[in-house]
Amino acid sequence: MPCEINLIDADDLRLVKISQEAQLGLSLYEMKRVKKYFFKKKRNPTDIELQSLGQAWSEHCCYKCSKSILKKFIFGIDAPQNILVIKEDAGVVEFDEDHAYVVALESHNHPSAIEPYGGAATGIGGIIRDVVCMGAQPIALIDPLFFGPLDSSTVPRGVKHPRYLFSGVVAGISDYGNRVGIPTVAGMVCFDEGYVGNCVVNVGCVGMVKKKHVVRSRVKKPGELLVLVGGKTGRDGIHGVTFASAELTDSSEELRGAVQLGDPIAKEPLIHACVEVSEKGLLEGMKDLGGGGLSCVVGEMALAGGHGAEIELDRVPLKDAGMVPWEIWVSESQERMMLSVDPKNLKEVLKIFEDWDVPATVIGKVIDEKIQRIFYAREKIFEMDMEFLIKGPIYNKPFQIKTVERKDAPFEEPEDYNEILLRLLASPNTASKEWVIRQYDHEVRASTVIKPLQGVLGKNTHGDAVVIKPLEDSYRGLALTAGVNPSYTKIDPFWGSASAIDEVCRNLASVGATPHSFADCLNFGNPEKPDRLGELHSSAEALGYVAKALGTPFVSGNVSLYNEAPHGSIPPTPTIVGIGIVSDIRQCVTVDAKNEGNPVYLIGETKKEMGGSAYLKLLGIPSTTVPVVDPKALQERMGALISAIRNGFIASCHDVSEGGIAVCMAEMLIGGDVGARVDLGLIENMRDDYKLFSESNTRWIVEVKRDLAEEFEKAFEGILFRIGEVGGNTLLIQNDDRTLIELSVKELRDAWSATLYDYMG
Amino acid sequence: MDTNDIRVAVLLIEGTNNEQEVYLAFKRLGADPELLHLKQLISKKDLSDYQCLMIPGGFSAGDYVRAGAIFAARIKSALRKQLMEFAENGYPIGGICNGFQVLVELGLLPALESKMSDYPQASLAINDSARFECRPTLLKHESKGNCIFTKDIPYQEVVLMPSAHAEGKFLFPLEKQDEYLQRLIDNDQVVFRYVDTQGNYASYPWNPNGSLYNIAAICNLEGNVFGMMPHPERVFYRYTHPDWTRVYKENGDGKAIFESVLEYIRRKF
Amino acid sequence: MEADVTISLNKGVADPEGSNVKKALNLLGFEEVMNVRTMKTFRIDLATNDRVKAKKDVEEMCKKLLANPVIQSYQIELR
Amino acid sequence: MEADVTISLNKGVADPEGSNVKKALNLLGFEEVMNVRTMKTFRIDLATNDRVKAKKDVEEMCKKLLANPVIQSYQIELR
Ligand SMILES: Nc1ncnc2c1ncn2[C@@H]1O[C@H](COP(=O)(O)OP(=O)(O)O)[C@@H](O)[C@H]1O
Ligand SMILES: [Mg+2]
Repeated sequence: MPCEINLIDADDLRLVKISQEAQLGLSLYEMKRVKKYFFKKKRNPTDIELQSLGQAWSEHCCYKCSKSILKKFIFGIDAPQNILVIKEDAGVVEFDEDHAYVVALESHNHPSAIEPYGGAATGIGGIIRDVVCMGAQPIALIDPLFFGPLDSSTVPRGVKHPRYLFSGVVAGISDYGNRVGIPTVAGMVCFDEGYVGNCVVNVGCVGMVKKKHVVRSRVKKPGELLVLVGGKTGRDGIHGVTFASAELTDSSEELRGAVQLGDPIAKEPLIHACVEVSEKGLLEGMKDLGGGGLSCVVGEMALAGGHGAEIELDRVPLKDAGMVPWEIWVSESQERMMLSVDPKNLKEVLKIFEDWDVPATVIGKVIDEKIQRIFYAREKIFEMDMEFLIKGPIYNKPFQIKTVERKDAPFEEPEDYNEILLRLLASPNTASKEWVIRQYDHEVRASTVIKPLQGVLGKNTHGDAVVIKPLEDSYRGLALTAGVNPSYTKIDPFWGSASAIDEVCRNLASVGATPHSFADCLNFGNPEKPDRLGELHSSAEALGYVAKALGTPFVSGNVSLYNEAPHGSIPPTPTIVGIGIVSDIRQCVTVDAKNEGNPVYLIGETKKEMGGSAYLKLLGIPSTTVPVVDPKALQERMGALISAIRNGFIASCHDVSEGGIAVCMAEMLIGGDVGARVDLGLIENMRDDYKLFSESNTRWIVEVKRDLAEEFEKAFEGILFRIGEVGGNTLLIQNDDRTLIELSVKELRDAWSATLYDYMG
Repeated sequence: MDTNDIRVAVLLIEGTNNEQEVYLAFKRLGADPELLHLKQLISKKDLSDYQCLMIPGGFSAGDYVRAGAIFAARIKSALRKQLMEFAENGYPIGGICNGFQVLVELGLLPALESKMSDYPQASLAINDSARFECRPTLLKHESKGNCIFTKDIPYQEVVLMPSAHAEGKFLFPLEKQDEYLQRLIDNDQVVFRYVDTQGNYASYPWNPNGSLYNIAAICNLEGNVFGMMPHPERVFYRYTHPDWTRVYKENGDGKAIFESVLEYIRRKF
Repeated sequence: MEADVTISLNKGVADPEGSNVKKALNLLGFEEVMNVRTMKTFRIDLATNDRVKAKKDVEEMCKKLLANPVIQSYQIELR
Repeated sequence: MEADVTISLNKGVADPEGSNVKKALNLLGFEEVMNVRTMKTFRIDLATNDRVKAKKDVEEMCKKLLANPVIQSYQIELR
């Protein structure tokens, strides 16, 4: 039975101790607030009430440190395509007249750092549930990943080697994603010193739903039944959210309850059953059980509907008979969903779940008063006001904004650019990610029409964005990509974050897609430290600045703070997922160069912006001139490029990103298995190495169909340079008469292809 | 019979996840496919009401134990007789990827001596790379006319169909390997073999799993039971070919598989 | 009663998982690792105390599901 | 010398493979199967005859690669 905890008589010291011992994760201030509440009620709380508050008031659940910042910058970008954005577990956005797509993005950093395989797999499981609970069929997964360098010689105590983490995370995602039959189509992998102590594992999912079948994450009216469906409840994952809302220490491994293994085969029929009941219109509301388990889902669903709930906790099916009530209440066992069902539909709902062999149990009902009550063995063990329980505290903590003085250290131009280009191509951040991509089934569901690897069969290169054709009888497509460059955000959180938006937009435009919505996952350090919170503030401000100017909304996202170990914080990591719309997938283009004789153009302006560039990192030269973003130029150039693609002028297209023009050209040729001659003489007032390797935003290289070149030039408004032609089997880059690069396509490919296989086997 | 009367059972259990694509392939060609959970087939439906049985890809029962093993064991314990009859009457049974693994575990393939062996005669073992491999594969068609699922594909033609599996290495028992392989060839049971872009039998990555004799697909003696590791349903249209932006094709290479089997049923029944 | 069923690969059958682990161990500096083979054990909890029946049933389970004789053999230990 | 390293899941950690196998065995008519847990064994061939060193090295291998103490425990047997 639950026990009473003496809070009313506790002094401050005792309050802190209670919070620690029960792993509530509540501060003294928060404990005092709880004490006051129960003092007024003239009684002490039970353990289950306290645990429930610990869950509800965690950063993970109530965004207490970040909410005011998000509200100021990220939320509320109006756009006609918004259907249900920010409010629910996933964003719902118009796809066409009848359909909407659903997006969710989350972090699973802490569990993955401790147990990479199970942590990443359950991350995928969780994000799929977020999409399913809107009534949608998941159609694609995205996995931006960040680790320490693969060649780290030593790692601090209690930390796992980046190679171990990388291989475990990829195995976890592939085993789970492949088994549930949702293609993992896009993502990124980034290696940086800053992630040695804390890896970052973000997972995103996109789904499709008929507009009329969208299900809300809330109850509708009193009398509805709360039906728990899916797996049994066990001791796994107790205190996951409080764990995710604190720094990792070298003894974090002991918090083992927080880590679990997922069961994709329980999930797969669960998806079918949930999608079926929602398509049949049998649900009033549906929400997944994620962080905080039952304790969060029941309260949030009820309060969102403006009501309360009564639960009979002994009805919850258990894996482990010895569980005490509070453990049942906060357990984060995987593969569970909560449905709110009108009693008249109950029979049919239960029948559908039975047909899919998925357990479903009524565990409570919706009541009129805004109160949450729990009974266990007929006894009332919990009674709290909803508003108090769910609406946690909101803080405006002090923050400090970093000022960046933009300057470059002077240095001599190197002699041999061939060697530098080969080393850039082979560096783990630029090199081929084939080792990862092929371990994921990126084609299941048979609707991946533009794939992550592109080119001549057997000779592929990276695509910029993937395109899915989600509907059987429409050629309309959904383009997906992810990006952020922590080398930039580390130096300049504002322009670094702005660049992330520029990058995902460039990637989308490269295939011919118009950016339509963004999801963000803001991974930062400890918000109680003013400089860390300042990074979050700058980053959010920049994201909002660019997105608002483009008129493209953030539709969902997640904040992951406390990504910090004793040796320091991760670099600011605002991961952005970009979703674009393609009106007809048959017009899409890919990165790989196509035909000899086609002219090559550079779109956009190359500037002396070397801060955080792969080139200067390779040479070890400091610089703070992180590329800036001009949203207006971005908007205009994208528009022109996309219409050129739709008009069929373009044979191949790649955005210029890490490694600048040189790497961009190399990647196009590696996939096309053909050479090119390029002259950068048209770019003015700049050193050769800056021309080759500057990472200025808002640029693309396009190969134009030879006989359409004139029309293309006429139609393209904006900054455009004709820099060369496809042909031969080497990459030749000149600056007027000086040869900067001359390398065979085979040399480029050999340098680019092997790195991850060499490290990972 | 008419195409729109041809009933195709697409069989699934938990973890099967390519059923929708296979269903659509038949639907698009005008046939009458139906998604059927094994539970339904055991308790409510009758296999003899269908003219074709397809076992699609995925990870049935999580592929725990061995890929396809649990699905096969469950089919065998409940439907062995019906299945034998179905095959004996000449109705086509096709398995793709996980479905191929199921047919091998069931003993319906390669079935060198009889319609259905009591124990598996072959195995689809873990890929040599020990990794899941999702990649385009090129297949040379080597059926001299026995296989009813590939009638529309010319002998020796090279087609592209993607592979996506962790357990696809076709193996015979070591001590019988040469003998079994020879019989497989003599019986015209080898349907597709992995090749490179030149059409040569090549090793990894063209042979994505290390299969004996580069085997990608086989059929039984009569040619009406067919299993393949690569996924024809994923290249039904040209737009899901990996290189469709470079190479023009009227149709996806996989379409011919579904057309062939429907054509056979139309003629024979 | 409990039965441990251990599934191992037949002699001569390649063990890619084992070779991968060997490679990884060598890379980590354990150069003395010459070879790694993998085996899998199912620990089965049986609601019976009849050893003879248990043994017979577990044999059946191996034949019906747990092992594919083409590449695997099994060993049963009752405990 | 040879070492067998057996990796099992810690108590309380769900074993999806085990539970799916149990379900399958029940469906196949083996109703007396109450529970299945899975374990994995690596049989490691070592180019050394020094028991003490072997034991120490294999411990290291478990810690660095083969087992994750958060959810797994290991058992080493030298043979
Ligand atoms: N972890 C991953 N999962 C899936 N796809 C990935 C992953 N990492 C990289 N990719 C894919 O590899 C390609 C190249 O990635 P990246 O170099 O980050 O591209 P870009 O610079 O255009 O954003 C993209 O198609 C991306 O989706
Ligand atoms: Mg790009």
